[in-house]
Amino acid sequence: MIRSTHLPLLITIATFLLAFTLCASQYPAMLSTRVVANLLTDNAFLGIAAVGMTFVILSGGIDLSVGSVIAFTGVFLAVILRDTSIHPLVAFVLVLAITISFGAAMGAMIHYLEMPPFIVTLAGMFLARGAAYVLSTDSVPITHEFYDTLQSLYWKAPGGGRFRLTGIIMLLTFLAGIIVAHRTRFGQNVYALGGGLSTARLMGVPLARTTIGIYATSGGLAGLAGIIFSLYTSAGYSLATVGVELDAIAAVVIGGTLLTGGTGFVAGTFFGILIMGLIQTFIVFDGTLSSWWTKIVIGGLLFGFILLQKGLTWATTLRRKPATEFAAQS
Amino acid sequence: MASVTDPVLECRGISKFFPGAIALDAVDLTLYPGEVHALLGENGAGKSTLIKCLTGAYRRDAGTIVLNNQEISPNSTQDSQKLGIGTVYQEVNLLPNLTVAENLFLGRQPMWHGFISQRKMMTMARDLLAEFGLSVNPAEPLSAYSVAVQQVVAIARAVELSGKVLILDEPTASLDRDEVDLIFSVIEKLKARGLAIVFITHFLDQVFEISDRATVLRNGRVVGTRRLADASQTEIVTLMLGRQLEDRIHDRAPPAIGDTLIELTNFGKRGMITPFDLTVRKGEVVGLAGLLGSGRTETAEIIFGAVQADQGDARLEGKKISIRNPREAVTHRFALCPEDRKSDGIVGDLSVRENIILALQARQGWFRPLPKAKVNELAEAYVKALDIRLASLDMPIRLLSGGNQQKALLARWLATNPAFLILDEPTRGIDVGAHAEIIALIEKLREDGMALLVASSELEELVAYSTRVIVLRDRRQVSELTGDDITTSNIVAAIADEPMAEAV
Amino acid sequence: MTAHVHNTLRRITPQLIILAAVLMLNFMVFPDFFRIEFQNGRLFGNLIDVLNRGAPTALLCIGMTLVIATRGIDLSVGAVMAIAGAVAASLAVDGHGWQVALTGALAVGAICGLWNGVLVAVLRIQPIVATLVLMVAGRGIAQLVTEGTILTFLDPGLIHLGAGTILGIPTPILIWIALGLAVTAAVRKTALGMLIEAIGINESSSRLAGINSRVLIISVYLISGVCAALAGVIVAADIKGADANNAGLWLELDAILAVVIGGNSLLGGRFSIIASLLGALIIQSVNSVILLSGMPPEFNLVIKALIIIAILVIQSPTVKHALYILRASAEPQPAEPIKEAKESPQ
Amino acid sequence: TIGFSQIGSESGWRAAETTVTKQEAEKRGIDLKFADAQQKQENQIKAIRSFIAQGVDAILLAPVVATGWDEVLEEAKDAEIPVVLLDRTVDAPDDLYMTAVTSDLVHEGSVAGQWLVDETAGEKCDIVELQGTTGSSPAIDRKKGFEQAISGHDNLNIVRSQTGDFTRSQGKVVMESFLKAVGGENICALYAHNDDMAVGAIQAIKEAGLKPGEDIKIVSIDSVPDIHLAMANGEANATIELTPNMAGPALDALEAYLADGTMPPKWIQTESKLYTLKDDNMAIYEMKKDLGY
Ligand SMILES: Nc1ncnc2c1ncn2[C@@H]1O[C@H](COP(=O)(O)OP(=O)(O)OP(=O)(O)O)[C@@H](O)[C@H]1O
Ligand SMILES: Nc1ncnc2c1ncn2[C@@H]1O[C@H](COP(=O)(O)OP(=O)(O)OP(=O)(O)O)[C@@H](O)[C@H]1O
Ligand SMILES: [Mg+2]
Ligand SMILES: [Mg+2]
Repeated sequence: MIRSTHLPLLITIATFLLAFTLCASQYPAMLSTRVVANLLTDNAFLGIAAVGMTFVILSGGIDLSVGSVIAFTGVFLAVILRDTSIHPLVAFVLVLAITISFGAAMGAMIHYLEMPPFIVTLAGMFLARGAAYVLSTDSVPITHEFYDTLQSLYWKAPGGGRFRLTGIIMLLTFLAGIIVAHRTRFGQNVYALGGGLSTARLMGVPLARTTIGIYATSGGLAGLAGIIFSLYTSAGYSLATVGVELDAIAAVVIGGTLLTGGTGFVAGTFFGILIMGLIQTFIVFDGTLSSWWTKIVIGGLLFGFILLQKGLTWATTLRRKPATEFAAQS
Repeated sequence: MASVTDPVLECRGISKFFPGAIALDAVDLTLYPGEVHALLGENGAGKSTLIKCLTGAYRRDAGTIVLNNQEISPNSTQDSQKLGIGTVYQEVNLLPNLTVAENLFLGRQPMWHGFISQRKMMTMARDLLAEFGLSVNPAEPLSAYSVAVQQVVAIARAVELSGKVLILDEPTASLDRDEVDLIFSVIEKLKARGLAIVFITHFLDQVFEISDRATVLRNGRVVGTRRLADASQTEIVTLMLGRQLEDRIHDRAPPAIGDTLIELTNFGKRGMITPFDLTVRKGEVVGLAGLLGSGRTETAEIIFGAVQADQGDARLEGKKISIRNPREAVTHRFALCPEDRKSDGIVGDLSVRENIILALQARQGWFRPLPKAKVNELAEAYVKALDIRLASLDMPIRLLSGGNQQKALLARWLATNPAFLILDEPTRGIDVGAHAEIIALIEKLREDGMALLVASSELEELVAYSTRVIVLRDRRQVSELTGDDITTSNIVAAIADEPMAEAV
Repeated sequence: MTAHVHNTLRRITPQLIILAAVLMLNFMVFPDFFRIEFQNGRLFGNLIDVLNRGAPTALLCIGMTLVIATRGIDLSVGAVMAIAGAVAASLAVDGHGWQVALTGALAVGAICGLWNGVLVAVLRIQPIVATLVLMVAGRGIAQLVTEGTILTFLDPGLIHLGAGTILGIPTPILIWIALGLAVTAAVRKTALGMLIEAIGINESSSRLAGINSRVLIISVYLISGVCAALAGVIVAADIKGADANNAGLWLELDAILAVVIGGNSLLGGRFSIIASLLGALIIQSVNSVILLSGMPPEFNLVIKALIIIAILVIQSPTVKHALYILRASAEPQPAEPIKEAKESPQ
Repeated sequence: TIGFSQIGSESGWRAAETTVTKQEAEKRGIDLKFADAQQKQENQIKAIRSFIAQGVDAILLAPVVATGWDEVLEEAKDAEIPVVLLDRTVDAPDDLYMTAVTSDLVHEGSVAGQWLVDETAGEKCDIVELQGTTGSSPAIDRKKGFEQAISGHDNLNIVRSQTGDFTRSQGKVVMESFLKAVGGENICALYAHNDDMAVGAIQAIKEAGLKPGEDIKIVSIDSVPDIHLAMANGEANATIELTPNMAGPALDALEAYLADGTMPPKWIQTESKLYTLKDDNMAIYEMKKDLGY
């Protein structure tokens, strides 16, 4: 029997498959390996950041700083690789340490100072982007041969699609995220936090450790996403990835996670990412939309997906026990 | 009695201050292994606060705690759990979004190669719940079950956590007799194992049934500790109230039943409650009896429009009406005091005053605010009438003790001067003194011609005030008792699987 | 009555102190900060600029405060500003008077708010996502109206709303103060305020108490839409043109920040519009420090972030609690405020 | 079919470029696939990849930033799809794209600077500068070019420089603060990185009771219609044109290449024409105002 709690996930997957079929029936070229490989490669950094965002949202919080942290990571890497001779791997470790501490610091502020995550991470967003500006306002190219090596790691599928290392890293991140969410105590504590802070406290959930851990995870994954982004563009640019946090949040939500916290799946986010990528691919394939219609259509499709999801959930829960209906509404 | 042995837990001089209130004033409490220790007191006496100080949920302002001869100072509930103190707090404190099994084992899930083993957890959960006579699916989210089931799960979790001390803060409110018996049998087992158990309740029979000693609190102070074998109910009550409880003579005025107020035909909702017919007349108290999950709450909610019925008609004084949502119900002068006061009743951050006038104001509409003077007059009148203990009318209602919150909610609905009052477990968590008051109040309202529908797990109470009792089973009305047929034993018989002749 | 004033004053004390502190910071980087002159028939000075430039955020945060009080959030206000500005401009360009342009813009704002409200209250979509839809699409709609250009207009009546003065005071200042007072009165002199708070604290309880939460929620989004529209008209009038791409860009974040600096909880419940308005002024004063300090623009964000973090830390419950204890320990009787995490009813 | 990856529609100039590109394509009977990237490089990369997957004949790319294109351009090259860059070059080996049709941003800045040098003719002049969006390459290069041109002229000094985000309203706000922080009478000239900010600043200057164009000289870049209107009224002094018609030359080059394989030069530079009060600004305004700015 399917566990009722998995329903939103199944609905997201169904939505994606349905949408892909519809798109492909309009533009058969979308069935190529290129499109599939692009979906993975182009969304790798967003996907990784969204895994962190999923944890944050599951715990009932939000992290607005990810876009800025990605940009900061890129600029930091580019500047450090330009100005010093350290190996990129060392730089990676360094930047991850920075972003993890940055996330942990935000988590600590949220927990110890009892400030709402929205505001703390908003300040974090300003700070990280500000720090990127201070490092360099120019876009700085990265020309280390190690980067070339990493970039040349791909498998060229028949049909021209290139499955790159970055895509694989995203898939691994998702896998790790799923295991952590459902098979570790930390993951359970995240869900517990999302279920209700004071209840979780009374049940003995280590709030400080969990909250700090969550934002450190999100910060660290944003750092990893930044590394992936720097591989993707071979550069660091302080104006890059503006508003990516909103994309990540949208992906998480489309993936069936409730922003109120406590319910949702990391795996759902993966399909949320794919759905968002699909929307964009579809728009480019169409190619007739003006700038403004692009925005309207993205908004409209976002709305459509949410509605579809609502509808499916509604249709499938109608038969279920209504005893919980009232609670679910609030 | 095990008084010769060393105490397991000793509290000395515990004090706790809140702005405007001294919740605990140098309270001592000693627990010996293998004893059930009842903690008694009126609503707002400080019982729950004492528990919270003991388990680290609150920081205490003074006092020491000694566990097994070692001074401890738990800073969080996590600490006290590690020390072997398992607790069920007053309001069900579990996570509705997690599954039953996850709730049971949060923090100490069975691990397998460093990862949680879901399978093992499910089996363990099933075994554990079976001990409490609960055959629910541990993989379902907790929110799928009623408050009563949740309470049992909470108890099971606390029992699992308690190596030395188990604390139960009103665990049996809104449980029916069978559940209570099961829980008592578990308590007996733990007692035999040498645990110390703290038991808070307002049901004195249960106290005498299971407890060895009792400590009584009044206004944050210990007024006495008694061995229950040597004490009488009256003595305990007098300690609690600081006065004698007047014995009310049950001279039930012959029900002066008036005209039909509300008539429901074939009312129901698929998958929730089997369609039923129900007529309530003015000056009548209809009691709803049944086991856990028998559908009492559902009946109440559907009549009030909290859940929308998908079939059936409703007539008010002969006129057809629609009750699609609580707002419509309120305009028909219905009122519902819900079972789950924390999530469906109180508006935690609003002041007591605002909570009391909320429903009245909602009915008046947005643009006709109640004048300040009227608000104060109403609030003060009800605080006095229902004896609500509070520091000030301006304090957020969530800071009131559980029983006082319940009274404030009752006040909210009485303030709307309803024609039809539905009460779902109205005495849940209410102390003996107030309990008697509320029963008296219900009778008075009836005499004044109000129609009432009361769902309760406490059969004595139902017998005391009902003019008619409807018994539910499996979300179906199975029988109706009237007049002299209303006795505890008849209700029990009707609830048990012996369908009576006069089944509806 | 005096008790009421006293309560309000107590509620906004922290905001007043912070505002004073930030203004002093302005004074330190620019000694002439407090000088106000009468020049060209209008008041002229940095303080006036703060009040004037804070107008859009202030207007937004009036509606935002109400939305947040119901435990919602409105990310679309920036986009609604752009739409309203575009509509007003295109009406003005078509030769309609400023009254028509203003009415049209406000009507469009109301429609946008209605849309958000319906999504949240009827379709039960979570507020962030529900308003994200309009945030993304709205700017597109605005550009559709202006066709991507900056639509300039010359109608003096309309321009007056953004750049004009009345009795020497810039019109936007008068508008936001008037609207702030009007909405405050509307919610506090009626039962609306309390009912909105009840919904934000516990919607399920409120519904069971007979409150029409659906209509109330829709109304607060509607008000938010109208406030945003007004802000959009002012911004467009200020530069005599509707800039669909940039008008109100990211201003929703400033508005939310203002509400929080105003001491309102993002978890809904108790609110104070006046405190939010002070929050908006605080943000504008921070912007003013940045502009007056003459630091290179790379440092703008870092400075802003640091000042905001400082403000928030000072305001955080824990620090307040610590201060309280400090003060209380000086007194003989020990007392402690409630330190309990606010819980979200599930 | 040709794919066109545009940055977005963040300014009037950008919108005009899009309009002109569409017109040029239509004129030549080319099927143009348009993708708006909402100012995000990642979206541009996605768009180019999607163009490749669709198998377009050529790609026009207006890159949002100079770096980070190697990988995707290589993919395009692999798929034998020629890429033409519009209005900005990229930091990539030049065999990865066919040609770049751009103006020279640094040069634009220095034209503006040179104009001011000539105009002040050695007289002391304190300048305030309205920068573009922090970190964007026009902001960086136009600042650089301007500073190069005025360096060595000790009479010219930049006293204040702050970002106006390329927008009219920020231009106005920042100019207001300049006027108060420095004092309007102490400012001799304004250099704005684009015309929109200058238009906003003009309003601020007027509200402060000064005469833009006379009390404070104004030079900016882009040559959008509204600045010509201001110049016609004597409220601005000079602007440097950045033509929105980058697509015309680009499409010409592409057509030639697709027809017979003629390789165009690697860089087709558009003219950075200086307009001053001597030109018939009203006529230019009339001509430009329907171009979709
Ligand atoms: N956080 C708080 N702030 C202020 N007063 C509080 C707070 N918590 C509890 N109180 C007050 O302390 C007193 C003791 O409350 P407590 O919950 O311990 O009572 P109780 O004995 O458990 O009552 P009940 O039987 O109704 O559950 C009450 O008067 C209550 O109003
Ligand atoms: N022992 C049980 N085992 C399984 N499910 C149960 C049990 N008890 C209750 N439930 C579930 O709880 C849900 C709601 O019960 P509810 O509380 O509404 O009933 P009730 O008659 O009002 O009981 P009470 O008011 O005594 O708690 C039902 O869906 C029912 O399936
Ligand atoms: Mg209690
Ligand atoms: Mg019930």
